[in-house]
Amino acid sequence: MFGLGGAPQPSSQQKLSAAEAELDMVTGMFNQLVEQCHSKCINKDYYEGDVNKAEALCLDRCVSKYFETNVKVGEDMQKLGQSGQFMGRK
Amino acid sequence: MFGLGGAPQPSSQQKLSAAEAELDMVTGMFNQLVEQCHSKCINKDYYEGDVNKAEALCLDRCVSKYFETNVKVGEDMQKLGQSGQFMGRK
Amino acid sequence: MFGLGGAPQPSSQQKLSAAEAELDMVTGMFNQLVEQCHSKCINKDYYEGDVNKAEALCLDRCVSKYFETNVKVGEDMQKLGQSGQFMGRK
Amino acid sequence: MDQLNVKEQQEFQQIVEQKQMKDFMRLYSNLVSRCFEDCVNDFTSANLTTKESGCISKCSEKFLKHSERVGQRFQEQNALLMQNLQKQ
Amino acid sequence: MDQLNVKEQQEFQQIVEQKQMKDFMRLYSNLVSRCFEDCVNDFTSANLTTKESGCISKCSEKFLKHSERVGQRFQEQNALLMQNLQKQ
Amino acid sequence: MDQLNVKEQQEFQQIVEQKQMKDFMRLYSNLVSRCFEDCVNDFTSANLTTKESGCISKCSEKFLKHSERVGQRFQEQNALLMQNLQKQ
Repeated sequence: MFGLGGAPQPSSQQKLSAAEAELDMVTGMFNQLVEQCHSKCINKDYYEGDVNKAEALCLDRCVSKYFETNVKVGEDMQKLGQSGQFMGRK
Repeated sequence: MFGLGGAPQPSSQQKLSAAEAELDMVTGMFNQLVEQCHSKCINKDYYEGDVNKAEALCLDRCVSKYFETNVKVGEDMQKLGQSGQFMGRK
Repeated sequence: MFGLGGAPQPSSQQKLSAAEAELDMVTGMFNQLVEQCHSKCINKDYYEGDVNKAEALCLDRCVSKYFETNVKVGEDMQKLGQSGQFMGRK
Repeated sequence: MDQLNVKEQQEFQQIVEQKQMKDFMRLYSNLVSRCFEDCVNDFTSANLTTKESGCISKCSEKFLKHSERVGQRFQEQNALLMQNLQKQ
Repeated sequence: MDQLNVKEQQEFQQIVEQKQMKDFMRLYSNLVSRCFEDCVNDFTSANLTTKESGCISKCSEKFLKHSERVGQRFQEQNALLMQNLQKQ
Repeated sequence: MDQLNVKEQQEFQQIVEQKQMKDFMRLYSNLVSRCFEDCVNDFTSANLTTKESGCISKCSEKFLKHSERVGQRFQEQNALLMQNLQKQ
């Protein structure tokens, strides 16, 4: 999803591991998105089983802003890495 | 636990994977139950190391209600699936 | 980390599994430490991108107290195990 | 993602299927936990009250519809993101 | 669950044992995290106070007794559920 | 930890590298989730406001610096703990 991957001739095992890690990240991101937008947009009184119009509109914007946040965090991390301000966690 | 499984002649690997997934689900459910009932029933002032009588009674009912909730959610999901109101997540 | 391991002649697979479980525990503990000390010490108004002096001091003490808690919980569990007050979860 | 050959794609497909089973189980048990948390707060009896039972039904229906909608938007945004990455 | 043959049962038993080790470690680190969260709130020194230390002991003892009781009820309810499923 | 021989150490190194990739991805998506939670609360438009955008930058920078500091202290304390265990 973010152009990960790298060594010139990776083995089958490495490619599968990378693909699996990528799938896990996309799934993980989706799950966090579902949680965050539920907590930001959904009324927890449960008068109704439907997602109402106001909630639906909020959800659409929530997903859009979440993706923008995702891209922004990626850009910020790159800048921090290049500026040498952050040395890497390990 | 919920009668999962399926294809007529599954391989050893598939059967083990299914058994492992089932074990993970039961364990996961137990862990969530422990969390939920702790947050609903246990006084966090920690005057004492014992679970007192009121807490113990609350815990017993909490587990019972959690199982009932589990069965109810399963039934509701089946109904929603059959009525075609919910299309499946993927 | 806590002197786990055991059977006289473990197989390669068992040794790797144990080492992996140990790594997972240390990583898991580190992640929980990061969460806990963030919630105890870091101001979430985000006026600044830096960790200020008061926050840094709080973090250092937080890590120290977390390790002390870790050791204490280990000792308490051993005492409870020996006194037979707690039968083991499984 | 590095390109996978046919054999690798098949193996990957198996991994995906195993994960989908786990995902479904996770969805299910999270649904139970979430709706229990939001709807059940009376421990004077060992059985669900009518009110709690109704709340649980609406809670799970609403969560499923919620995650369906979020899933649709997620796919759209993901497709957009992929397009933009390929233009670069 | 599909029926497992003897060899499969042995393999499954190994998986179960590995998971139990992980479960124990998870229990342990969750206990540390939970009791730290509930008991430690004073960061004017780098060592636990007597009060915090006592709170941590009671917190972990109580959580272990709590999860033991929940575990007993869980097994009872699970057995009941299995019986009901087999009657159907 | 039981002693690992050279071959086992190599296998273990591979496991460690795979986990580091996963750890990085987890850090990344947790950063997104945390900063979204703390900074984004206005859903009258589909785009981030200037204020939200600034908040997100500071939030991620601060979290990375925070976890770097915690990591340093963690290693020091861990080394101390290991020394004490070996003395016993």
